Amino acid sequence: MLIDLLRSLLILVGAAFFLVGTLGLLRFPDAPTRIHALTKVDNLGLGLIVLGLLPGVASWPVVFKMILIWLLAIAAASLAGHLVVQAWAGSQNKETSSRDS
Amino acid sequence: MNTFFIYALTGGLLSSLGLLGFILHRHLLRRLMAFNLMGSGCFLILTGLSQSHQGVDAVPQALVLTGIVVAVSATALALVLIRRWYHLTGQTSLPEDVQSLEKTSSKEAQG
Amino acid sequence: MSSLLQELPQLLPWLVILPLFWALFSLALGVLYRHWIAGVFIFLLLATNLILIGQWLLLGDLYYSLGDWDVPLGIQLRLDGVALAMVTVTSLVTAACSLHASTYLDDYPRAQQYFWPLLAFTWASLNVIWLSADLFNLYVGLELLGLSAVGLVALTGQTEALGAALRYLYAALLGSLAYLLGVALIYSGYGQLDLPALSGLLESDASTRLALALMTLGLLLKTAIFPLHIWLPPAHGKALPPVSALLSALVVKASFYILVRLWLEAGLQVVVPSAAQFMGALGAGAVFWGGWMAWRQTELKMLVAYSTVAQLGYLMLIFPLMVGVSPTAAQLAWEGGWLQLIAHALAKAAMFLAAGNLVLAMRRPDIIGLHGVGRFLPFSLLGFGLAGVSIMGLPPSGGFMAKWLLLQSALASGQWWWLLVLAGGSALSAVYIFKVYQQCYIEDTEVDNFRHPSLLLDLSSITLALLALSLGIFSAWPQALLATALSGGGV
Amino acid sequence: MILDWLLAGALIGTAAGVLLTRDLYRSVVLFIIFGLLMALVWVRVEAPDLALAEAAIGAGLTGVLFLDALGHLNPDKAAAVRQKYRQPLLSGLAFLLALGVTGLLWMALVDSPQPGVHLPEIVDQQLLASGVEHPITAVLLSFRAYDTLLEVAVILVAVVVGLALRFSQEDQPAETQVLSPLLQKMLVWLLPLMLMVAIYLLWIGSYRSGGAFQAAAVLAAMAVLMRMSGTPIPGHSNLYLLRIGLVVGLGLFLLLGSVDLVSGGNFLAWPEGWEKASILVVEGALTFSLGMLLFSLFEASPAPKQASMTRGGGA
Repeated sequence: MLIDLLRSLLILVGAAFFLVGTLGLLRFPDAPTRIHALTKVDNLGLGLIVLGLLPGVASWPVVFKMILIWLLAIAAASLAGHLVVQAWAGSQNKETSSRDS
Repeated sequence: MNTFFIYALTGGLLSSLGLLGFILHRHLLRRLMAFNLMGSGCFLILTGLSQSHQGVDAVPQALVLTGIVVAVSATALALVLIRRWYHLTGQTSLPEDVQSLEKTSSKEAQG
Repeated sequence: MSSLLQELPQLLPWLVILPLFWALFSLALGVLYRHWIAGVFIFLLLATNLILIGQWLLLGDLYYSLGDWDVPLGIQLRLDGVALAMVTVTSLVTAACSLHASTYLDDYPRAQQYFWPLLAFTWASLNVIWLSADLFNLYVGLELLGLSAVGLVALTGQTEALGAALRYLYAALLGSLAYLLGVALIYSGYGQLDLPALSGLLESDASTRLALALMTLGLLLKTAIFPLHIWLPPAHGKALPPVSALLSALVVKASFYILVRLWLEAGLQVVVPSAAQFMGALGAGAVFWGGWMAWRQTELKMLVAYSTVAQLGYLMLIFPLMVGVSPTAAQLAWEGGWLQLIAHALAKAAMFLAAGNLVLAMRRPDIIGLHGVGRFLPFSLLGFGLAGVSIMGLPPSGGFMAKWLLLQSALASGQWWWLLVLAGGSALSAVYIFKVYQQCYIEDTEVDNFRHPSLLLDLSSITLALLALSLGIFSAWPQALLATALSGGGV
Repeated sequence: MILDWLLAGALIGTAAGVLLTRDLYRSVVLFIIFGLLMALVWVRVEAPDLALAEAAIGAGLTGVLFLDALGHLNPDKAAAVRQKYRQPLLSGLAFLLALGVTGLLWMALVDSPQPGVHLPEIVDQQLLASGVEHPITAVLLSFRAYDTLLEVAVILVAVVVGLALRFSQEDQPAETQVLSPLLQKMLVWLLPLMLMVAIYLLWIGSYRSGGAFQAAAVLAAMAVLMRMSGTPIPGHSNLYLLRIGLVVGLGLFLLLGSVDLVSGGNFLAWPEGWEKASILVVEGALTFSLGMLLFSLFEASPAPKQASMTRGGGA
């Protein structure tokens, strides 16, 4: 009984983190801050949801798959975030250089 | 009103939305996206409607898998032609659409 | 001899396997042995075709379920009289076009490399459509046909060809999606995709009627019938001559072939005579509009392309002449319609090849450049003329025989107004063909500054034109071939 | 139930967004979101194979193709905004037509008759004889193998036309390199994992949802990543090898399909007792060849006039 309570609590908190992440996406002014909000908070939310789902899973390989999915999600999010900000920075100093000259 | 039927209805709406976009837009990329939307709508009808009658059925799913792959190759072919067309003419829409564009803009200019 | 034919293993799938292998070989080996590969595979395909004709004469309609799975689950290939006629015409026309292309493409080194794989894929998809009786299989065949035809049109890479290819691609994609919507509705309603099995089951309720209407709309768009023909003239006018010959003769007919199978085989209960009359009206519109536009064209190949739009109108007359009429009238219309399709395929291919030779000779696309051709280029003009005889429907040609059958069927079923369409259409086609001839005999250049096309080019167009003429003279045999399709038995 | 209505609403909303937004870049991004939502819808329709395919090919590859095309078209803002719609009369007519089509379709959906033939039962009965446990792979590669054969030919045609147009004009190949050290380092870990996932997808195709097309999409994604990050793809520059690679999938499919035909049997009937092995061999060849085909759909796109879009920042 306690396990179920704990699991639903974890999933709820995870979902709340997703909410906060999207809120950050909407509220923050420019690209880097938005990306920072998104990647950090959503990964944590996903982690909590995965943690919440783990006890309910039957076989061990599926457990490892879930954790692998979480790790991959973190890697993909951080890599994409880095590239987006890099491209944004590239276009930023192009504008500043064109404005200065 | 089982779940499959809901998606069949959405498929119907999607197809006509795609048809609307296909006719309305002049930009070739937008018309291609409208075509893809219409294709997805069509696949939804095929799977949703047949599964709302007989439950989960492998045959329409295999047909839709073939359809998705055919749709992506048609899209890729269209994109190659569009880029080559843009490369040669600098236009992103077909000539007869451009002429009708000048007609409207000239009307706006006079009006 | 007949025992040898009987125990030969079923050759139906070879009609699709051989062109696919041809495409793979020519793609892998590139430009190296392209003529040899083409020669070998065309010979093999013609041989398979001949053996199949023999087998069909003995055994009647051939059925072949692929992978040993019977109909509701697997796909069944079917070869009846009409399919055999279409496969034979495809082999003849494509062989002639390949012969023509082998020398014509010497001026286009870049196009040579990818012309042969695309041609082989087109031939494979045509054979897929003639043989298949499965609705979704026909969809994949139509897509394969559409994409390879667009590839062939865009092969030269010039601006006009690309614009025409884009317009053609968008029309083809919209058409096949409308067709797919119809297939989706029919599969959900009847649970299976096989056409002969469905022909007994279709009753006219809202979803089946809409499915048939959507499929008809899609196929009309792909066959470029009158209001939906806008994409055809530039696509056929701006492509390479062997490509436009192939497109006008066969590719446009494939979707019409499916339309006739749908209407007159599967959907006979669902089809309403007033709908058939509407299809006939579309055909009449195509005949007159195509003829009028062809007459007003200044470029030779555009004139021939608009003549295709006109001639396709005749094919649409099958529907009103066969729905809700006496069996004898329906039989005449059935034979006349298919004969018109075959005669037009042969004659139009010959005309496009000849037009290509003339344009090649006078180095400019428009008709005025033909001045003095009559004296210096008799052979190319002969090809164009012989093909014109069949397009106009003058007595000895296959075109005439087809229009004569349609005429008799119209009289038998009392629908006299189609006579006006037949007569008016022939008159209009005579007008625009003689317009070309009128220019040829105007003499203003004394010296022969034409670039004489090689004999092979003219030979391929003249052989096709002679075939179209012989169709009229020996028309008894193809008529017997076509007649059985209705009764569905051997000779 | 509420989830389905919500998901359907989101799907229609994104689709409308794709068509209505003024900025082309935003509509391409919305199109990719639409693809992902479609993948979710396929999960709700209990079609896991389609969810995989839609996500990998529908949203992934098509999205990449559109973004790549968009990058080369560099739309001039002014034209994109003004000429979005045709004259009011035609758009009004088109709107009416769309409404009519929706009404007709919905009426047909409601009134569609109950089918006489029940294919799902027939598929289950024949499943054992097909040599594969997973029904969709059975339908794709044994009951309706003819469709799959033609479908591979369709992709090959698209690639051939891409190659024909690409080399018909002499222009330099498209360098869309993203030079960033993090990407290179990350790829050292990611690529082997993706290869393993592709092989895993191929293997489970016979008894669970997976199969040649999904595995090929993962392979193509790998190749696109390598292309973007500049790591050399083995045998990429050698056109001859490329052509052989394209041909091997369809060629092996045809060969194995006609083995039984030559020995007097039936075309596309896998040799007796060897069904599972031959299907796996064909799927393997298809995965390799399709991966290359899907990648060359991306690669074969003609190059832009000026230098390409993403030049990495001062990394």
